[in-house]
Amino acid sequence: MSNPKRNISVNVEYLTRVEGHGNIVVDVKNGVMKTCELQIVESPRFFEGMIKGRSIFEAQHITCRICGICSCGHTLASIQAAEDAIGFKPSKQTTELRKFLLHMENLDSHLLHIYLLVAPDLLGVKSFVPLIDSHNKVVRRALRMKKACNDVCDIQVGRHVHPISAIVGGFTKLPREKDLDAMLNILYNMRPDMEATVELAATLKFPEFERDTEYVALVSDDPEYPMLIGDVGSTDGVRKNKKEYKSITNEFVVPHSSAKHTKLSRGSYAVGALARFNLNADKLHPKAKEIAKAIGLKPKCINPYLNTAAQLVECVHSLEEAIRIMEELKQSGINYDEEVIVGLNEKGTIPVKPGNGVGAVEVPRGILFHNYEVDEKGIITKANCIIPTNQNVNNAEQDLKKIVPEILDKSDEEITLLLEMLVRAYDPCISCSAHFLDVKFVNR
Amino acid sequence: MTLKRVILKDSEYEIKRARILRTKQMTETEKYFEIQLPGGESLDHEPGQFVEVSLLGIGEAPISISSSPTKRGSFELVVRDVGKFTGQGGRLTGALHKLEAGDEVGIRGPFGKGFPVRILEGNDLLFVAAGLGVVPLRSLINYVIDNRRDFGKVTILLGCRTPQNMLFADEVNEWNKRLDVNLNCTVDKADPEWKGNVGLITSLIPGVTLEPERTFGVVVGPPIMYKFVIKELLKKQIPERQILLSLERHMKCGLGKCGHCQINDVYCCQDGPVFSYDKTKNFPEAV
Amino acid sequence: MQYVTLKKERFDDFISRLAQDKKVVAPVAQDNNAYAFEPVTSGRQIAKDYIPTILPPKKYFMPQYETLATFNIGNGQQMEPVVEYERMILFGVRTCDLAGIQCLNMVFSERPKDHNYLVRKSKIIIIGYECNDYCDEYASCRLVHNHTPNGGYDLFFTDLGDKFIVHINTQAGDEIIEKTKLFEEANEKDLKALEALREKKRKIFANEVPVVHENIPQVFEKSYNSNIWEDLGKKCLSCGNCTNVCPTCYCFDVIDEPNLDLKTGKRYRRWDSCQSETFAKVAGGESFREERAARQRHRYYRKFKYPVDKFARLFCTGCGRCSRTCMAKINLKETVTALVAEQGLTDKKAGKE
Amino acid sequence: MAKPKVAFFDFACCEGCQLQVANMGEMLLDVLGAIDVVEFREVMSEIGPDKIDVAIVEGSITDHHAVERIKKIRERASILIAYGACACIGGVNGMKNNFKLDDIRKEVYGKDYKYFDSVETRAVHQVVKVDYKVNGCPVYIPEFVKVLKAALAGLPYEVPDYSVCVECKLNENVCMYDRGLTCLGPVTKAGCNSWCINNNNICYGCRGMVSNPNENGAKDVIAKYNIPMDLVVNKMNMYNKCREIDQREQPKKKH
Ligand SMILES: Cc1cc2nc3c(=O)[nH]c(=O)nc-3n(C[C@H](O)[C@H](O)[C@H](O)COP(=O)(O)OP(=O)(O)OC[C@H]3O[C@@H](n4cnc5c(N)ncnc54)[C@H](O)[C@@H]3O)c2cc1C
Ligand code: SF4
Ligand code: SF4
Ligand code: SF4
Repeated sequence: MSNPKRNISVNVEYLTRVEGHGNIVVDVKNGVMKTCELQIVESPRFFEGMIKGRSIFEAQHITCRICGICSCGHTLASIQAAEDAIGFKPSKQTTELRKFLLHMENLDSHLLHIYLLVAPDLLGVKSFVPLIDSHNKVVRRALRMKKACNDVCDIQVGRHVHPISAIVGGFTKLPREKDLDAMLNILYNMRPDMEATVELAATLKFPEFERDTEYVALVSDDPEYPMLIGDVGSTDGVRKNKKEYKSITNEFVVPHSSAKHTKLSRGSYAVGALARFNLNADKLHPKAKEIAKAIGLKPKCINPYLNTAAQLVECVHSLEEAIRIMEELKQSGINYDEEVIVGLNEKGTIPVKPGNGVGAVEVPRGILFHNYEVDEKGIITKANCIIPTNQNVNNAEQDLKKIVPEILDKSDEEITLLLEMLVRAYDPCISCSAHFLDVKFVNR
Repeated sequence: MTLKRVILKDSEYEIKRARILRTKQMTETEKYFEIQLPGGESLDHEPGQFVEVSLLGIGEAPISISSSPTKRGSFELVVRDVGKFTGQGGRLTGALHKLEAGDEVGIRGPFGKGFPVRILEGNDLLFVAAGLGVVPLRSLINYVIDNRRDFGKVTILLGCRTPQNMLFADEVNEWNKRLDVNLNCTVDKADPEWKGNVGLITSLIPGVTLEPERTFGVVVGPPIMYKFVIKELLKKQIPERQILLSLERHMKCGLGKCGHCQINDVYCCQDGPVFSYDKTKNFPEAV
Repeated sequence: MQYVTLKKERFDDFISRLAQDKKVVAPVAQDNNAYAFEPVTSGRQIAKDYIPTILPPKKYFMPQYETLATFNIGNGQQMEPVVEYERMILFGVRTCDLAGIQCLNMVFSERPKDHNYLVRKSKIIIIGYECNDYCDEYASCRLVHNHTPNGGYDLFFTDLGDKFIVHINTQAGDEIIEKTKLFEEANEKDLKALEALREKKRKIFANEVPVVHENIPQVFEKSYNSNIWEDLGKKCLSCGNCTNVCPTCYCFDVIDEPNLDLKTGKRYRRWDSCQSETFAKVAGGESFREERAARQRHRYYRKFKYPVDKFARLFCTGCGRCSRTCMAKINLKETVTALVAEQGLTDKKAGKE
Repeated sequence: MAKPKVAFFDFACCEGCQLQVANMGEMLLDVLGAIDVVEFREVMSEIGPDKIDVAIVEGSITDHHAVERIKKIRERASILIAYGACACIGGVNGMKNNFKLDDIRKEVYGKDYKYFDSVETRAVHQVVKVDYKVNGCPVYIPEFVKVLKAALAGLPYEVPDYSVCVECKLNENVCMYDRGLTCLGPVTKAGCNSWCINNNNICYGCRGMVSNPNENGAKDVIAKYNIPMDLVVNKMNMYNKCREIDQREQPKKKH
């Protein structure tokens, strides 16, 4: 290190190009790190409190408003928790359609992240806006692909942001013959754009940095890359039922920040595309495997910047899997008798009973837990949501702590950028993080 | 099998591209416009009629023609900026206020039934106008003045909120100077220079001497005023049939179709805006 | 008078042949016993027994959103009036809806003429369809004499069991018959069967409101200040459903929509409703029908009173849509029955032969 | 003419409405051709200048810091557009106002609750003046484009003051009441093209209530369909809880 006695103070207020509000605070005096924090300043929104006293059939409608980016994921985790609580088993068709929806969201969110949020960093510009002129074709492709995902979601569930027709029990509207064709058509047309995306991504250079950590994601015994259903597993060999989510996340309060952190077998763990890849790479669609090989991504990969690369691999996987599911549904034909009627179960079509249910779903940023306790009328008495970004903050902070001493020889701007990029690589979705707040901020 | 879109030659919605010759900010909320149709074409209107004024991309609104048909080559409008006046809306009127001489507006019309000048001929006339009411009434007043011989006694009663709000003050002065016109003004709130009356316009009516059987009362003003003025005119024994009103309604097409201006079974835009009281008294929705 | 017949097994063929060179729209089943006019390509897609569709066929004659002109103000107030139309065949129009179209025809051909409507109308071929029995309890078509056809169609289908008997009313209708080559001349028996059916209908259909048809205007002449309007006002949510679904409601708003360049764009009209609070509001803030009661009354008067004076015709077709669609359960038959009773004009035998 | 400087800001919300912008697809480039985006934290690192022409504000105001921040934004911006249900009517964040503040803080944060600043949820217009509203949760893109055009042209935009039923009928949906379900369509402002009902769900009122809903009539209707009132009240409060603040404060305000 060329300048070991340096003082640096990085204070990135309002971390940009992430969903939600976050700050990075780094304070190095005489080469010694005093502070290194990732603070979340999103004002608390109290979702868990707000849904108390509400019907289990409304929960998904409200909790999907935790985050607009992964609102399909929240919807599905919420539905899963609700159905688990009242002991309702969704049909095979419903399950397949839900998996399809998850894939669409995964694809949509990853594309947004890769193109609009990460690419500007790697291409050395401040946002995608300058790219409109310098890389017009790329921007157009990004918007086109994003729109395609969106259009598919529009057809399937009414819209991507806050899906309308996915509810407890199934779907209020099932795709008609012409809808299936329309969705497949859009997906087929996406393939060339996906190839171009992969080509482009292969040229991007990610910073080199490694830190070994524990990766957590859904695991299962079947050959499917688990997104919707499975146990919770880790690269340190843990495997538990989702019902034990509290003993997986082990939320705790740290002295320097009141933001709740999580840990499992060691100091911190990571969730998200890279975690899923590290645990389930062998179950990816062959085309996705090919891409991983081509860009040299192998499990277990411990460079957090490469989460973006794992997202790229997942994009290919999700597109191909979505196509497979839709083709199969088209072939078997949709059973329209399964359309469910909405309303606060006004018609009482789905029997309720008291219970405690957990939903654990892989959303773009990692594993998402919803947990509801409901009474005999199906009214929520207690709720808890643990969001992927919650689980990643501690790990990202550990990464920051390791990387800062390694890059002290760089200029302030470079350091700031590398740190921002590191946090952005996690694709943090801070607006979700119902459990976070920078306390110092409040007391100021 | 798809929707075809073709040009419609005889559309009633076609506008004429008219040019603003002159503008004048009359009060904070009212602006005057002198407008010329393409090639100086005559608008050919009756006093009391209105035109639909358009700014494409913004909208269209009915505006009374304020000038007399005796004025040739151009016509005049006065527009109140509704947004400024009421604090909300005012899409088109606000945009009109931004225009100056040389700008274009779209014109359709004239529309509606104006004042029945033929019937008024030979009779005494009592004009009652409050607020913006003087704008449409002016078209008739000036027509009458330009053909003064054809009419009997002419009395004009004007009311507005403050002296500053008086529209066409210069012209009102001219009317006032004429020997063949009796004019009386009142304001709701006076300032030190004001020498006229203070109070509601209804208070001026008892003082007017008239021969009811040969007098036509012509009333234009804000909706709330009608009820009270009509009462006073009836007290003066003016026959219901001889009380003329110009009514304002929400209006869109001007063609008697869109339904907005309907008052019971009449369409204000085609059957009005001028009605005689013996008719409107049967329309509970009229005043 | 010219009648032909079409065997039921040929019906499918008939529709597909029509659909080969023109758009064909017909009632298609939605769920919950609701129907809507939608494009079809074969007879199988058409609902068999259908009650009046959610929206009446007026949606093709005066679309919900209809461009009146396009403009470009890059160089002054330049506009081009346009008409948008689509050639189509409207199949399965009930007699109430035929009457509805006739009402609109009157309104829009009255001077000043509405050429947008008239052009569009001239491109639509209408095939009517007879009701052999009541659709449901909301209909009041007998009251307004619309339970049997009164013209307004090119062809008119009546179901005679194993075949349809079809009345050819216009040249355009005749051309369809010629072109599709699926029809046979109607014989004596067919005509007798039609006569028998109409006879039977005379027994089934009876005035749904116990009042003599000719007395209806009189009822409304006297009911302006009835308390019944207040009752409706209390119930009404002003959602506008009753006017949107009514085949003879045609009020509209005119709106400009510029494109993003703020230079070009279009002027269009969209259905409006007298039930909406802003409908009769003027710039000063006054609304001339501020009370819901007054707005409901206005709607009824626009069906039963004002058009009678103007066009000598009732503008309620008896289709029952407004009652069917009202979540507050404001029911036209009940309202009129109550008004009739209030005026002492109840006649239990009215319309019953 | 220089392109107007437009900045996006977010407060307590899910940011889904901002995402809707990205969901426009290539049409976004047309929009970006008409405006100059100078600040948009979610997708840009740039910080805009002191004076901006249009501020597009997402989210509701839920803590002291936010109150100060929105006031500063108002000072910077010539035109302020409230964007999405959270900003326009308080949205789901308003449900917080169903509870005592301390209770809900304790519920979520346990003994540490005091660290978590929170004030009664407010819509943006309940704190600073708002020039335009784009209602909805999430916003309906065609309406956003409409409002943007109005703002750029300096024209007023009125959110439709008629009910969602109007659009619902035009879409020929089978009415939810016919299925025996409550739907907030009749009391909710249109403009979303009856999005939810088109997808066989009911309307939850995310666009805010029409200015003069017939509340008694609505209650009668609900009673007619045998729907428990508390469920309906819950539903009404899902997005529209902050309406109480308007009702409480309106008499005090001049306009
Ligand atoms: C026969 C007639 C003659 C008129 N003459 C004049 C005149 O000489 N000078 C003048 O300044 N104004 C006149 N008006 C009123 C003028 O038409 C309205 O002020 C204008 O339409 C408001 O349009 P806007 O786009 O500015 O307001 P908007 O933004 O459209 O709306 C503001 C308010 O006006 C109401 N409104 C909309 N359209 C009309 C309408 N056509 N008539 C009345 N209220 C409406 C709306 O309901 C809303 O409450 C006349 C109206 C009529 C019917
Ligand atoms: S008023 Fe009602 S019954 Fe009569 S035509 Fe209209 S919708 Fe049909
Ligand atoms: S479904 Fe809802 S929005 Fe649609 S008409 Fe019925 S009440 Fe209105
Ligand atoms: S239907 Fe209702 S809840 Fe759905 S988007 Fe429209 S206003 Fe919002």
